[in-house]
Amino acid sequence: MGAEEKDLRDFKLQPMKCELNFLSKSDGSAILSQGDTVALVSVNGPLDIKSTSQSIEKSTLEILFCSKGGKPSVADRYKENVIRQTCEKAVLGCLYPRTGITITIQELEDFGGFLSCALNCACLALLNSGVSLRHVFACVTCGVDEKGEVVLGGRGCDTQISCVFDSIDKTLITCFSEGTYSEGTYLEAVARCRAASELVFAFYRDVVSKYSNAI
Amino acid sequence: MAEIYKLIHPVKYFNDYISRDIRPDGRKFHEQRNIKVNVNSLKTAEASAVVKCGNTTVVCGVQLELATPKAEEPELGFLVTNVELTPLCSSKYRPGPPSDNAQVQSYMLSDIFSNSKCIDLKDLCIVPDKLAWVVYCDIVCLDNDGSLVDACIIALMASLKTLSLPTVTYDPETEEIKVDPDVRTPLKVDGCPVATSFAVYKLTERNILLTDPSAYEEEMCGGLGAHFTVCLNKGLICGNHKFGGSHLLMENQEEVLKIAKERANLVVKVIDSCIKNEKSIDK
Amino acid sequence: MRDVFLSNCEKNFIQKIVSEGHVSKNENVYFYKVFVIYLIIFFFNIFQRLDGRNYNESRRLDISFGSEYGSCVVSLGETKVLAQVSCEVTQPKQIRPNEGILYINVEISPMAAPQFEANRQTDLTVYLNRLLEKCYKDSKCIDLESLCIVVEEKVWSLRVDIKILNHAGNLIECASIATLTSLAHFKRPDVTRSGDSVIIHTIAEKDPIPTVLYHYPVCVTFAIFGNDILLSDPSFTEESVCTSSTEEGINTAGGLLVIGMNQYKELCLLDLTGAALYNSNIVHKAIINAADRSKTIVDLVKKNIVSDDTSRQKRVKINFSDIITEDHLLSLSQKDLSIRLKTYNVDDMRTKHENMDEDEDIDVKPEPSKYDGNEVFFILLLAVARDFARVDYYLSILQELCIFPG
Amino acid sequence: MPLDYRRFNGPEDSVSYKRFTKDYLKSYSELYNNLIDEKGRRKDGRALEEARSMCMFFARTDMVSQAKGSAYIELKKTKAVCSVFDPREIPHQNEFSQLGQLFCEVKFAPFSCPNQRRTHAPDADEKALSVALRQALEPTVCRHLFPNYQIDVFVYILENDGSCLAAAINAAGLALANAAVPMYDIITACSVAVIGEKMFVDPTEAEEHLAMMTPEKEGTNHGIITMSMLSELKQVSDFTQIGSMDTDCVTKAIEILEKECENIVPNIQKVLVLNVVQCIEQRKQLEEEAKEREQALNAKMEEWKQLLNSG
Amino acid sequence: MAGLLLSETEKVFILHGVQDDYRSDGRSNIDYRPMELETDVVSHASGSARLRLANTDILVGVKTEIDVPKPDKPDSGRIEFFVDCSANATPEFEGRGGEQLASSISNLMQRAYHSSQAFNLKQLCIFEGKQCWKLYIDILILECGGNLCDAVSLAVKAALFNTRIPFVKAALMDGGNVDLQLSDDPYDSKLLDVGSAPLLVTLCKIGENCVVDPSAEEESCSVISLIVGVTGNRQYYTQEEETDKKTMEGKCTTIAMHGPGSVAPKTLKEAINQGIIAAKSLDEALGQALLRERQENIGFKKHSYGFLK
Repeated sequence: MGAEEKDLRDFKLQPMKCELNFLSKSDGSAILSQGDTVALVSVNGPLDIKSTSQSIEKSTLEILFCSKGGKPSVADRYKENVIRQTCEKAVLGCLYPRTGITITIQELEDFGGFLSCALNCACLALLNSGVSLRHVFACVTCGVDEKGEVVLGGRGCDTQISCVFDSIDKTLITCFSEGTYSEGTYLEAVARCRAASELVFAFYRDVVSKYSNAI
Repeated sequence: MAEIYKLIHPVKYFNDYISRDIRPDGRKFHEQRNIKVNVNSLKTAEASAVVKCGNTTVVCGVQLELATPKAEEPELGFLVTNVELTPLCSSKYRPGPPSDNAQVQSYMLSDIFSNSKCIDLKDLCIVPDKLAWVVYCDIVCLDNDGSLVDACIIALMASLKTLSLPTVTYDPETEEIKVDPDVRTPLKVDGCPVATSFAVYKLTERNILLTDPSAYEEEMCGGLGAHFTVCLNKGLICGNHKFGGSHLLMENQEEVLKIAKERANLVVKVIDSCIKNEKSIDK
Repeated sequence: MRDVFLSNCEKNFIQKIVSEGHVSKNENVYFYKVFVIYLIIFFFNIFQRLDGRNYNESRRLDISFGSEYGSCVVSLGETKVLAQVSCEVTQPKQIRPNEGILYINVEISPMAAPQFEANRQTDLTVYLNRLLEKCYKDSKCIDLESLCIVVEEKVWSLRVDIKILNHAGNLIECASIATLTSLAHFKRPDVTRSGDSVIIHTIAEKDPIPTVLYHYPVCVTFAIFGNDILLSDPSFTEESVCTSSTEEGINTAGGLLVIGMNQYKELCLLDLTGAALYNSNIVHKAIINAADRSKTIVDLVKKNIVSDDTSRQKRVKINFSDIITEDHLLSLSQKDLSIRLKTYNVDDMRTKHENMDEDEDIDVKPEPSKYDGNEVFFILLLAVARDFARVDYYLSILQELCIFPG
Repeated sequence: MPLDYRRFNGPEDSVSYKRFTKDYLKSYSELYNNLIDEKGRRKDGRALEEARSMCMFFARTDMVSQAKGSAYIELKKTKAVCSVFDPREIPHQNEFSQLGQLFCEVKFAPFSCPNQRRTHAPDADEKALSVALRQALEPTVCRHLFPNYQIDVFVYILENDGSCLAAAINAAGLALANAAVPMYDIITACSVAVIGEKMFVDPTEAEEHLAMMTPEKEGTNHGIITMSMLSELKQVSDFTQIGSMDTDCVTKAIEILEKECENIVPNIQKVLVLNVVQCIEQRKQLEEEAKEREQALNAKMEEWKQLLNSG
Repeated sequence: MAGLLLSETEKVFILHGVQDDYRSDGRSNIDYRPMELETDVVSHASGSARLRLANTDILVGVKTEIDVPKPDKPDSGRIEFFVDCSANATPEFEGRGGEQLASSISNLMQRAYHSSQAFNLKQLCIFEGKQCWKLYIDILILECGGNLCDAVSLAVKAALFNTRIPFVKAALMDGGNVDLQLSDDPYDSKLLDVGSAPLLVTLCKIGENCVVDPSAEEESCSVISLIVGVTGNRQYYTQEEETDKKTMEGKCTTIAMHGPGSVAPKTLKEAINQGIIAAKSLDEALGQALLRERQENIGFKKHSYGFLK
């Protein structure tokens, strides 16, 4: 673990800013900025949904991704799928059978790493909504610069590797990447992301404790 | 009997197999299914390939069209890939516009493909700002029995490797276009990305990796995109995707990369020998 | 989850506070059960609306800009709307070969409120879209001819995407301010023509060009109560009360009135429902009110854009992350506030506060407002309010309270 | 046309390069001469009334593992896949329907046609083929056996080299049989292209294209006829004609098609028999394996019993 | 038809009637019910017609537009059919109920008009490869009383007969563009040659025989019907006595089957013959009616009736 600790000192995540309960009408909402990238997520549920999409075993997650500039695209569906699969793992859906939980993501600013920001924001919004969770999750993005070095945050890098870890075992739930990189880089990136996820979890704790103090 | 058991207790049925170190179709955990490739079997397409990985069958057809390039990128041609999940390949799909699932698969495919940079879009431009090739690659799934992205990438690469472009003469004065389909230049393909999927199944205390999962195994391991897909092009990773599903441990990852590498080499060999065969028959 | 419905009791209650000057003792008994409501009726003399506003008072209007030109979030109280203008070069319409195209698209996602479904057009969406089109397209406030690049071949097409983030009443006004702000804020890339070809310059190459607006129209909404009372900037509850009819038929005299007006006090749009249809006096009254309101809104919009422009010139980074504020987070508990007293100042409060401290059970806590320092919030937690047995006690305290203000 | 945002789209103004080749537009007579040589043989060596059923016919069942029944048919270059799924309740229907329903869909692969790219959205052609396929299949399926249920039949044409409706019907008939849907009779179909006095049985795409074109001489017959038959019952289940031809010509075509439809039957039968044989063999093998396992188990039981008894 | 229930004996009665070529309403097997036809009913359209056959009421409007010809057929115009089965025709069309029927009718019409021997698209050409006329044929079904195909084809032919296309002079400019010159006189227009346009005849198989123009009762006795499209004869549509007396034989332009049943090949052949005979008499009657109507129009003596005027 020694090496990892050193890494922690060497790398800093982009500044994060968050506000919970940003929207009054949603059951839970959060707005999160990571660097210049800003996402807004609202969570509603569990609530009544169409009988065709109901499941008797668990609640159905409905994810809606709204890009800033209007027109829907195939890439939006992909992002929805990433968020759905990740949240599905985290939400204790079996507590709410035959219901739906709607998560709506609104893109506000995208300066790279939006999906990672949206995932963290979704996690905070889920926390805010009071839906029971198995664990929380944190998404960290690493970039690979021209020299082949792994950089946390990775703004402006062509090659980016993003990993989502859970809060209990710190195991990998989701990962996705852009660009090409070698095997060693990949393993290093995953390790660094894993170390950095601690920071994100600490941030979560901070936000939530502030929020609960306020109430 | 076995089928009824599978219907009533799908999870238990699966568990029974896995805990005895074998998969329901008789494979070992790291065994992949047979790959069959057949190129240029469709004459209406410019290039085509039929790929079977076990039961999973996909057909890729390439068509060429001409268009003016985008104003923002006047030196680039177009390469459009789409995955079509026809209703006939599984009862899960209904006719109509592509489902969310099909869109995710399409996106993953084009993402892997563009990340691997195996085709330079500049090669597809004929006259900058005036004329460029549009390469439509439609990948049709005829039978979806898991690891669809793997099969799609193989089909796409096999057909692109056989694709050749007709010569085009463009007269800038009259804007007249002439195409001679008899004189062709093959398309430059740099490398060959190969995807390998692994399903992660969490058996108490043990995470099991299943290479090249079938549709049933995928479903048992968390469904849509929950399996781990690694894509390698010339030894470099050009995409890995895993969305939700069971957790993946660190020590599994090295194992995964090793298997993926072996498979990548194997697939490249299969494609190359298939194309060679086809050419020798042609002669 | 489908629409949120108001109970008849709630409807009647809001009707009463707005339309009647006082409530007789007998009627008090009618509302006795819902303690909070009872309270409000008791306090009717000192405020006029549920959230403590005057008839004519609007909620606080906030405009913040994003990093790109033409993107802004407008919040009117808790109602929040995101607007984004984008542009692309297209072929013009055949009948208008020398004009650009303006396209307005409104989307209401489940984010706005849980009752909305994803990817589904509701009547509200269509209505809102049409109103905005009337207000901004049909009023010819945009110089569409300036958007033309090559006649019959290339024009700019502007697309305004309106996303409702939070629906807490008066969407129309909020969305229209957002549309106006984003259009006024938007700048399109510069274009030069050389022979046949058209070169589009990036923002870095050449300074972008702002859109020409001849005038600044804004939709102002009023809720009509009891045939002659106009509430400007109605909240969600007020809107749903005035547009629905109750069993007793009390509410035939309600309705919404939308007036589109520019800063020169010229009328651009009139949308009448309910009472406004047959009561011309109320429309006149509303128009006079709207004139003032639209002037202030337009001034605010202009001021905001100018200040944004100057800070942009100073190369200050402007980003939506500025919306996130720490103090906002700390004052979160106020968000569920249901009652606000108007004519109180802190000194009065303090005396009373000591009074209250004597009884620990009473959970009335004063805190500085995030809106305005001089005003005071009362948080009445419903949990305590449900304690019916203590009603009389509360009343006595509150009675004392209302003697104080002048 | 609004942009399809569920797919990746190419540029809107793209056109097939074939439009710019030299021989894009050929005259009628040139095309005609291309089809037939001096000896009256067709380009692929067939005689006029010779169908591809004899030598260039390939069919198999159990093509799609996920479907209840499936079939693949190849007529030289024309390739069609068909799969049939389990009956399911008719969606969005309030009334009870006494007879089961067939839902048929014929779809062309985007790359199936030589000259232009097919759009993804169903065009009029595909819709018409779907209707014709349903018309052809309805009389042969025992629909009274599954009231209020519908069977989905999907046909996908990978490559179109003429007679695609006939190929679709043949494939669907095989797939239905493979899915064990009760039927009255084997269904077969064939088409003929008429150009003047000549009748091209089982035409290729080029022949079909010419038959649809306007002949140079006024009043000559031209057109395409497709007919599907229940051969044992001697019933025509679907008949579609397009073009322009007189009665004699139609009558003659009917006779040719009747004969040809019967010629295909043995081919279909062969495939079905093969399918049944395979099934039986598979079953046998499974049974044997089960028996072995049982024996092994019994042996083990015996062992345990002995162990138990002994101590 | 929903709500129509016939007992077995009623069905037998109808069947026997058909066998003896004497149907329950007194017609023979190839007789049509009386029709009502008027042309030029919609002033905005280039040509229009309204037809009423028993309870079936159809309005057809023809619109012309200048378009670019298809690249593979540079010298022909284009024709497109749109059928609108609105819910006020019959309650069954409510929602999306009429959509399938509408598309099958428009498809059938498209196929019937495909051959150049049925309708010559070359007369719509303005400048080869560059400009041509495109005809939009909008078919509105006002009331549905059975036998739609026949009625639609009659109405379409009448509307096309009534269609006037303005004279246009085309000249090639440099740059490959075509300059169009339209005459100022709106009456300076030409008529279309529609004599050979096809008519559709629906033959309903009842027992061993086929009948044309079935009533609702007869329709419910039959499981299969055959639709035959037959080209018309130009002679019926011109006043001038053609010297060439050669009677043109009606040709099949399209044949389709409709209904869940099947037929024997022999019946099929007979039905096609029967259809051609029926179409010929129908064509003759239509031609006479249209010529008479045109005559009246020229003399301003036209007595117009119907609800649309």
